[in-house]
Amino acid sequence: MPTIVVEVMPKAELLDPQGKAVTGALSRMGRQGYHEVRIGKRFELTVDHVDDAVLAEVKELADDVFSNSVIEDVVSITVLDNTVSA
Amino acid sequence: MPTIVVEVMPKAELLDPQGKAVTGALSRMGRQGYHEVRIGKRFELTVDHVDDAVLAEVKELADDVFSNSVIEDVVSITVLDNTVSA
Amino acid sequence: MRIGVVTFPGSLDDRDAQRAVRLAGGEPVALWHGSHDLDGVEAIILPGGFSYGDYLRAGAIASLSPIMTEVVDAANKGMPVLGICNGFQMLAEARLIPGAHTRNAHQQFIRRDQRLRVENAATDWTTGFTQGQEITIPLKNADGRFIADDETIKRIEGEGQVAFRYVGVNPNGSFDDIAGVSNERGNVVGLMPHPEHATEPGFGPDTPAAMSSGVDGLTFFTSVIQKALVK
Amino acid sequence: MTDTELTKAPGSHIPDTVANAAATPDREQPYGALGLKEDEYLQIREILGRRPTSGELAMYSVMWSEHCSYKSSKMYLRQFGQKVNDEMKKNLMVGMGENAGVVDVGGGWAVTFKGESHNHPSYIEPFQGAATGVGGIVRDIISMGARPVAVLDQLRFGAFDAPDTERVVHGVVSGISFYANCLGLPNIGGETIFDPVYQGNPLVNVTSVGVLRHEDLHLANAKGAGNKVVLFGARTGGDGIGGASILASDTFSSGGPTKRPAVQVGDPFAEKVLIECCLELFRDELVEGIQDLGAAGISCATSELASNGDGGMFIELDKVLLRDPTLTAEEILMSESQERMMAVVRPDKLDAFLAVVRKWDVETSVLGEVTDTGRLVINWHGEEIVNVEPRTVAVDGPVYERPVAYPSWIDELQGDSAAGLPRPEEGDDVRGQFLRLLSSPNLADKSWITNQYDTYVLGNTALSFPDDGGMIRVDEESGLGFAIATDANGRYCQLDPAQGARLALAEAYRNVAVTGATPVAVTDCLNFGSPENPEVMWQFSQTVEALSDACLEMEIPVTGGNVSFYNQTGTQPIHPTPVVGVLGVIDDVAQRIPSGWQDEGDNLYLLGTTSLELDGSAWAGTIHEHLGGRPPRVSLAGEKQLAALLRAGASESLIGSAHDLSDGGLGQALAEAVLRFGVGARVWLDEIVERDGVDVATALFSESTGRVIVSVPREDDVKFRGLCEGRGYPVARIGVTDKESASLEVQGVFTVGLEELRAAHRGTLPARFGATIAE
Ligand SMILES: Nc1ncnc2c1ncn2[C@@H]1O[C@H](COP(=O)(O)OP(=O)(O)O)[C@@H](O)[C@H]1O
Ligand SMILES: [Mg+2]
Repeated sequence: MPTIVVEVMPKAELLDPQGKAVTGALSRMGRQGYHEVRIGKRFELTVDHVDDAVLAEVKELADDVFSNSVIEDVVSITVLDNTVSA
Repeated sequence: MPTIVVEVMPKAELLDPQGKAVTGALSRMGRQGYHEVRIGKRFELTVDHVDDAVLAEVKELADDVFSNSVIEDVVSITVLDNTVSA
Repeated sequence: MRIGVVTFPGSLDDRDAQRAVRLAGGEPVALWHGSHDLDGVEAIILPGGFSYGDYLRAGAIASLSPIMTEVVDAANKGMPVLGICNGFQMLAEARLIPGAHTRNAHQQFIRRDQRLRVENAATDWTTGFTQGQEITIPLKNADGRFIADDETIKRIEGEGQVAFRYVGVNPNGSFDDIAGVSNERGNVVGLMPHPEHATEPGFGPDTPAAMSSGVDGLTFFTSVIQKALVK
Repeated sequence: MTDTELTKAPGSHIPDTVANAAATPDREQPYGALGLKEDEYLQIREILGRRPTSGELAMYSVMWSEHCSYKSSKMYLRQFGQKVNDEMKKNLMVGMGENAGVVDVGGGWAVTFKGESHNHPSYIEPFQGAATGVGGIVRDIISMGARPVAVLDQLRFGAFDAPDTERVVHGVVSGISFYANCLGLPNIGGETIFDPVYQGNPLVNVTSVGVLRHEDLHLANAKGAGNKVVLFGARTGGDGIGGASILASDTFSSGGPTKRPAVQVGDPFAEKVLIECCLELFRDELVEGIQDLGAAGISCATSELASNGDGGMFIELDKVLLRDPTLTAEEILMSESQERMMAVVRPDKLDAFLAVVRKWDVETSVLGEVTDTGRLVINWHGEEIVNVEPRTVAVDGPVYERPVAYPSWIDELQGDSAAGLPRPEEGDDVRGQFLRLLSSPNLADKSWITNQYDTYVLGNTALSFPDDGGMIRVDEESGLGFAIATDANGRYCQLDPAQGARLALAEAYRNVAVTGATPVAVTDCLNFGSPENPEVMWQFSQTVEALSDACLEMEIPVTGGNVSFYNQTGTQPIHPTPVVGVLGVIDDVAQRIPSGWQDEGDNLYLLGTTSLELDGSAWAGTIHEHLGGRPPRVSLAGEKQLAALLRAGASESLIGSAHDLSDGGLGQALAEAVLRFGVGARVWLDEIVERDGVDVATALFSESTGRVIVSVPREDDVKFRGLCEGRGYPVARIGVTDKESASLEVQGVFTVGLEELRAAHRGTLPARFGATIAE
């Protein structure tokens, strides 16, 4: 069955405490050159089939369910080639 | 500055309670055709520059820090075109 | 006995662990995450809390702290180490004990007075219990679900590394109702419930005898102290 | 024009300087979009003798908002400071007006406590709204020099069955759980109410309590010219820009996205580190004055610190560390990014200060210094963008005497008493109604919520839910501690706001008294509709007048509080909801009294008398969907007497348990006391029915005040009766505890087994919001 991947990131202008904690950890570990780490979510939806209607619905779900538009942005929606396992 | 994206998913054979809850929510909302939702993480690292050494280091960090191999898999490491904002 | 309690940024039950050590007759020593100095302690407690907000994975960032290099080293040489809740998660992230923790199966933070069965009364932290003894210890966590692959589970079950098991209710979906695990040698023990919160009459879990009178947790600390005395 | 246009439009990133403002007096400014009225804008121009710069306009607009300036409530709130006698001042180290009041509890210890609302953000984004609500009130407590030691949450949601309620409940509860648990603060009490009046406007109030040694007291003032002004904690970002003003000055019924402010995102880990860092700074005496950043961010902190100190301050705003480098000066002034503090530090202590802050990995920047110019001057890359007298921003904002009108509907509402509603007579009917009440959303067990809160952390929690009050040990040596309870009954307040306020105080007072503690101080969180509605303003004025009078009569001072207006859906205001918190002191927490019995064969006594008082009751609401009439009467002197009696009983250890009667009356209190430890009881109502002249249903469901059930061990019986008689408080023996029976038996009326009681009480919330694994 095909998989649709929805990716959600915290809004750039808002605090991302997770990313901040990881950025701090990298610098304490002496890893140079990482300016910022931001952490978002990756949703993998296994669906019956993919067509425009399904994609439109996923888009709607991405905005309403998978992300919270007050604090997050949906950055991408892609269809995974279902022959390749993720 | 370029951005490297690391994506981590819970191991397929493990229960992903968060994903399960979302799957349940979709079916309660009457959305058909979603067999499974799994939720992982997307890391965006803003770095000075990208070269093989940097990518090798990111690979190492992805395995040791960004994921825990007991429960998670690193599913991809990609470089974002830095002219396009994510 | 001098017992170190490590404070990480975001540690919460560190002073409670110190108090428990004191109530058990030991001398608590505050240790700092950013240092490499164990200050000559004879045992170490990694306390509960949300170190670094538990933002990456519970216990993950703390397990990379400078002091953890020393803790891992000392543990491998046989020093008793107790990881409570977040400390348990750090032990797993540092690979001192097998397995890992994920979000509670029901997705919520849960606080309850939890019945446990002591499955191994031979570790450094459990000798004061009898095998199979049932105790009540407060539990409070969001990422308390202990998991490991089948092979690991089989191994730790077989080798007696399952130190505690949930009784009655499995509060977080942990595999095999596992509440606490030790390393092979039995000096490193991690568990989700908080023994330090069942050490002082009046501030512990309720018992049939009186409210807040449960002190089953005290035995963790007296066990390790007793063992040091015998040595 | 929206607020972003204001800050980005004229001249984009080139800030509007003071010189520019003087040179272009006629430039149009979007004061309206910022929530300022025309006369307020003109007043600003008059104060400055020119038009404000856009930075100044940003500052005035947030600071003169209802939320920050208390412009509609100020003239009423004065009563709390005026109606005090010497007895009330005796233990007050810091009164109203500071971040939080401070009460001397003896032994060199002090306790500071305060409640605050985060209602509107919690509707938009329940999780973050509630979480940052915890964060904000906790910073108030830290800024007094105290270690926060507990929180309580008062929650009011829409109708239990309404579809949106689940979203709000899940978000709010997990937000509070997440933030407070992550801070390591035990949650020790609160309230949870469901009522359609809160549907589009839930109330999320959070109370926090802190403990300090007398010498650690810190105040928010900037004294000593030359002292450094330091901003530390989280970086400044685009969170909640304009939130303070837009949120608190208007309703957002269906007002489209333009009124949707960016909410703040909380980072409890950053706050936890900030707490430890501040406590170390206090311990090492490295700060002269300190202020938390909440609503109105840097605008508020700079202008308040300066006004409370020597009056002058110079700030270089471009030194602020940013999360988002594109923020404009105006946005930085208004940003409500969380987890930030501002301190005033002596130059010779700056290095030591910075060392502590570095130890905790807290980011810091020195923004400027205290001056003796009497002006707050803010520069942006060398150009002066603000030059104001700080008092005009922070203290001397507009004060309104809003029109007040007696509600047109209230006489009719009060005339519609519940006394005429049919009351059950047959045992089975009584039983049925008793169980319906016990399982009704408002009276059902709240452990679905409270199981998500840590109570153990810090190791000093002597009492928490489901007991009537929370109790925390302050001093491990002596056992000295405090108790706290918060209460409000919006239904009573809707019927009669003055009486509702007295009842809220009486109930919180009684809830503290039943723990064995002595009530000593009061905080409040006053949640109301729009102050521009004269009927709401009447409710508000009635509330404050009655509450301040009642506090004077009970001789406990109001040490601080919070006002939240504009709580309404469309034009429909919420019921007036003044949450009253009472703080008590107990010499040794070992003397605490739980709310249920644990032992066999204890005698059960009902203190106080019962009359037909069902107006506004849970019974009327649940069984008859009725709200009307007059709320119960209350004798404040009687409540004092009752509290003194309980204290005397506690100090002689005569009392096994004590549980106050409130919503749901005696029936509910008995059920809760049985369920507390799962120990049954046999109860008889004959004496009450006869002595008080009431029927059985009234005896069980009436909400008459001044009543408490206590359990007394047999051996203390004579002493206890003697105590009651000596003090002349009405008492009746109504039953005996009975472990064997495993039931609550009301003789001649009904019997309910423990399991059925438990199922009725505990099943309601999980059935609606999802099962939890606990039980
Ligand atoms: N949201 C909440 N947070 C914490 N405690 C709560 C909350 N809601 C209810 N409680 C607790 O549950 C118990 C019962 O609440 P309630 O019936 O309102 O008490 P009371 O009638 O004594 O004021 C109390 O201990 C109260 O503190
Ligand atoms: Mg009560």
